[in-house]
Amino acid sequence: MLSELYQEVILDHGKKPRNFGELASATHQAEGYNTLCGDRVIVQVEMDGETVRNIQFVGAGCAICMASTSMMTSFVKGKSINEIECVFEVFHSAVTGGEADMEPLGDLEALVGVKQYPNRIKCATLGWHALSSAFKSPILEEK
Amino acid sequence: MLSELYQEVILDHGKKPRNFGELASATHQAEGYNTLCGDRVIVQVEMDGETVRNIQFVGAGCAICMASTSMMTSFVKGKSINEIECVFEVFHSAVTGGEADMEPLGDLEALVGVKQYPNRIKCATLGWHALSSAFKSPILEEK
Amino acid sequence: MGSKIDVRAEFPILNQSINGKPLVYLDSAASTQRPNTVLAAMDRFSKTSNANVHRGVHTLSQRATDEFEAARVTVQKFVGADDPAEIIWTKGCTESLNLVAASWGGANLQSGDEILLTNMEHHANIVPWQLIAEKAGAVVRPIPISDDCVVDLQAFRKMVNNRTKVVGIKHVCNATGVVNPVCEMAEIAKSVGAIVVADGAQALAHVPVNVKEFGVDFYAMSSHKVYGPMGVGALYGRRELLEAMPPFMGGGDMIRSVSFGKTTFNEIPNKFEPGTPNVSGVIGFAAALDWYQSVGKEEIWAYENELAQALRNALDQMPGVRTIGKCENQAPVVSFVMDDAHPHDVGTILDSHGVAIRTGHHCCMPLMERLGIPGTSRASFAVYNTNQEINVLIEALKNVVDIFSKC
Amino acid sequence: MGSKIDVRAEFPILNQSINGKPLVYLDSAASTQRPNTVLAAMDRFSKTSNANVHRGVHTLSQRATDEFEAARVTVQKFVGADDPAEIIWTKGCTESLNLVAASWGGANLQSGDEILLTNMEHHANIVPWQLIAEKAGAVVRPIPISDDCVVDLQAFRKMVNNRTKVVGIKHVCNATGVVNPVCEMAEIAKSVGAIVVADGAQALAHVPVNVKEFGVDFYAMSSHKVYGPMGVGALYGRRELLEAMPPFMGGGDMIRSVSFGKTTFNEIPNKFEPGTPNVSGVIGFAAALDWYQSVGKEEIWAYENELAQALRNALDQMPGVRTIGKCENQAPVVSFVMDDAHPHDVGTILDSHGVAIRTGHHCCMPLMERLGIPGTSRASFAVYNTNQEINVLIEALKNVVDIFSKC
Ligand SMILES: Cc1ncc(COP(=O)(O)O)c(C=O)c1O
Ligand SMILES: Cc1ncc(COP(=O)(O)O)c(C=O)c1O
Repeated sequence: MLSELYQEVILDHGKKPRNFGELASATHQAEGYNTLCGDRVIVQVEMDGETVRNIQFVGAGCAICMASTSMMTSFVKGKSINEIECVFEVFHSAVTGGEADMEPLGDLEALVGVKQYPNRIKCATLGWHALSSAFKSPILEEK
Repeated sequence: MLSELYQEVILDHGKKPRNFGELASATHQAEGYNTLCGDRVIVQVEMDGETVRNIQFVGAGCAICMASTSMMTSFVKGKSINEIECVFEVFHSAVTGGEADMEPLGDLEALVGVKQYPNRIKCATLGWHALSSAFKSPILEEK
Repeated sequence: MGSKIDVRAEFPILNQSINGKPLVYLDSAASTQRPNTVLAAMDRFSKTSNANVHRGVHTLSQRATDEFEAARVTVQKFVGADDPAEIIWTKGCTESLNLVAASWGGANLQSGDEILLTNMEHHANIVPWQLIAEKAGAVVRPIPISDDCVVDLQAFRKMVNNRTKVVGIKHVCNATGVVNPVCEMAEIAKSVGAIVVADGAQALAHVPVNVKEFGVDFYAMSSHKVYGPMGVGALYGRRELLEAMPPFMGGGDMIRSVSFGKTTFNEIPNKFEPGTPNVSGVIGFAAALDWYQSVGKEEIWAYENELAQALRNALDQMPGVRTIGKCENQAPVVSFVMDDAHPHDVGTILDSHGVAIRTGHHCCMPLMERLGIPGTSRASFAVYNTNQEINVLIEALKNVVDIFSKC
Repeated sequence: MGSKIDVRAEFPILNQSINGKPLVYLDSAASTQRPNTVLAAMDRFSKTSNANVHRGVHTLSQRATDEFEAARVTVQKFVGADDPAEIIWTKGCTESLNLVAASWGGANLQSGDEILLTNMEHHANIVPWQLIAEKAGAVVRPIPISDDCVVDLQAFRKMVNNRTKVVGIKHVCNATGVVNPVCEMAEIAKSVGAIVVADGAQALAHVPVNVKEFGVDFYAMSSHKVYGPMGVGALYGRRELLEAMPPFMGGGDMIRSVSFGKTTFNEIPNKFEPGTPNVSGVIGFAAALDWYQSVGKEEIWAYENELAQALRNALDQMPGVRTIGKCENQAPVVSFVMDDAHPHDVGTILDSHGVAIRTGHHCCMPLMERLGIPGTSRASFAVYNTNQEINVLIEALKNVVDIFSKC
């Protein structure tokens, strides 16, 4: 069970998160914060219309949170908001133990082991929630 | 047991309290109030030096409170503060179930049955407490 | 008696003698007893799942958190709220009402504002308002009632105006069993934009409760008045209002982040629940509501109301006895005064017969003053009472009359 | 191990498997478990004497009141207070601290006044002060600490001045086990006339407590941290201060008389205890203190300190592990960080081995910020832990290292 949670791909993303660091060209951003364990990520996106042209994140948290956010950033690049939200729905359902067709998840499927750890689900979805709210939070230019 | 508490002399004093009503010549007064059951008596005393020349009371309460205060007023009239406080000490000890020589109590002994009713002890001592504090509360003349 | 419910075996405490007589417990309005199911639920929790909630990553803590949040849903559904986040755990009805007065009142009351409270309110729904009114310069005014302890709706209608900010209503009167017209009163209050704070302490166990249908903004509850443990209660609050309110107390679990420079608060319900909650109490509270519903609310009400009505009828036959408070569908609380005997003496004499009632002002001094009495004797019913117990009570009251007619 | 105490059989909850492994409960600083004696005392009360207190004239109510007040004397003696009226029942340490901040602070703090709190305080002794400071225009300032989480007394001495009105001290640090020099700090505070508010949450179970010897004005406690039930706690307050303070909450039993015109308040402790208290909780709290003293406080401390020291020694041997906080006679709380693993992951992996620890900021965000860490993993001990459990923990930590060294 533990080995399902801490798979190598997860440990790898956790330790060396992809797309990590500030994104200078970001047009949208939002923070995800889990009060209980202190995980905090800020997701920054450069949108091209309805499409994610580029995405990076900063923050700190547990392996699951960092890995999930890292894998998410790799996954969504180049995809449209619609596609992303569909996948998030599937992902959310899968990690909370609901019925889900794993097909569209690709690499993300590695995170599904978290469903056996109810108090870790938030770690796996934090980055996604931040992304969702980033879509609604354009960075206002300073005048 | 109940018949020890509600003796005829108590019922009689309870129904027809002696020395009841305002005392125009009062030099000292104090109120006794039992928050929990609402018993309230105001004891008014006319002192002659260290001696109680006259005493009356007003207020409302249960039979035990009214009887005890009534009997107390009859008892203390003409006595000195010292004598009174000695008797109060004996009375207090008797009604709280302590060792006590009943001798000095006279009629007041009828109230000793209250010791079997812990939640009624305050009823039996309220008037006495009011008297004690009346000794320390001279009525200030209005100028 | 038409109805028949027998749950006495589930209440071990009732099976005892007091002063050599079988206990007749008629003080459920002060606190109900708890059935074995409730005690067992708390015991099970303590022996299998006890841990602090919310904060732990370990299994026990997760279990405790799950049960704790499931209990919130039980209360939410019980009172007909939309959302579990609208249920705040408190230590009881008194804390619930203080929370509203201090937090909502502290943030919203201004000099000259008016707080209208029925003249029959419990001190718990008066004093918190007086405390905050004094700080804010607001005014607390009583809503008149009749000699039967019924709110004068016409007078109330005339009292409300655009300075009226709060209307406080005791849903069911603990001193008289009178049930207040909470829907109508809420409507009148709403017509001037006032918030409605209902005190549900005595309602949960005896009358239908639905906060949405009532149209109230806050509804305060105590577990120990409805077969649950002491030390726990809840406040229903409308989400919109709760969200806008400042915290009542500060501490752990109610914050998003704390620094000496700046602290930001958590969302509801956590914002109002700092510190370690009474987890086993909360679980006992929910178990009590489940038990109560499994016996059958309507069946219980029918049964206990018959008992109360039988007592009222018997008292009406006794010379020198007067019952206090009267309305339709009165809750099973029977308050009375006797011509010759002070309530305190009645209580002592009844106790010597094994009968437990409450005497005094029932924390409703303004009501007692309005009715011109120092206090009452109160027999209050729950599902475990019996018809036979009424007979014992009546016999004991005859003994009171005997004693006080001696002279 | 020199000492040997075996009370595990009295804690049924410990005898269970978690994830297929025997439970190793090392989260007692979050909440201790309760021995059978305590559960039985509450059960006995519920089944024989349950009734509302203070207000009833009947036997059950008198019995409940007697037990309730006897419990107060137990706490009074336990903390070395002069007078049972100086012990106020609350729902826990958090409410105790909020009571002091709101009531004493509300009545006494003025614009420009300073509230000094150690940088290691729990949110429960920070946020209530921030809330009242904002209203009063007072300032909350941290008292510096060292990298070992020890208060810098010299810096503290320099900070106090005639604007210093409150000094807040966590007696024992829940995040590190560090014991603060409460006597010395109280003396420094007194030298400028400030009141001293000590947070005793973690102290009761692990170090000597004597409020008179300490010279503190207030001392806050939680029952559930010392083998008692959740939902109850106490506040010690010096009589003189309590008497002068306004009530914190309003309601029944805390008033002398209520009318819409004027309300006068009761004496202490009643002034601060409106509403129905958690009677069975209070009885459980006292039973827990009695149990704890009957096992032997000194013996317990010696035993659990040996365990904690054994763990600290073992952790010091592990590469990549660093313990947090250090002082003489440290309480049996062991906090640590690991180079490669985040505390949250450590917690999950340990749980899979049946080991319950707590991870995170432990409601001490300013302390974590000061130490430059996001949180720690914390193993905290009580009398029921064993040497064998330390081995299980160490093995589990080796598994953590294994997992995170995979890549
Ligand atoms: C040092 C300290 N202070 C205060 C508290 C708050 O106590 P409670 O949650 O019981 O109110 C705790 C417990 O979390 C603590 O460890
Ligand atoms: C009508 C009413 N309101 C409020 C309260 C206060 O409830 P608690 O004492 O449980 O806080 C009571 C109980 O005494 C009550 O009967």
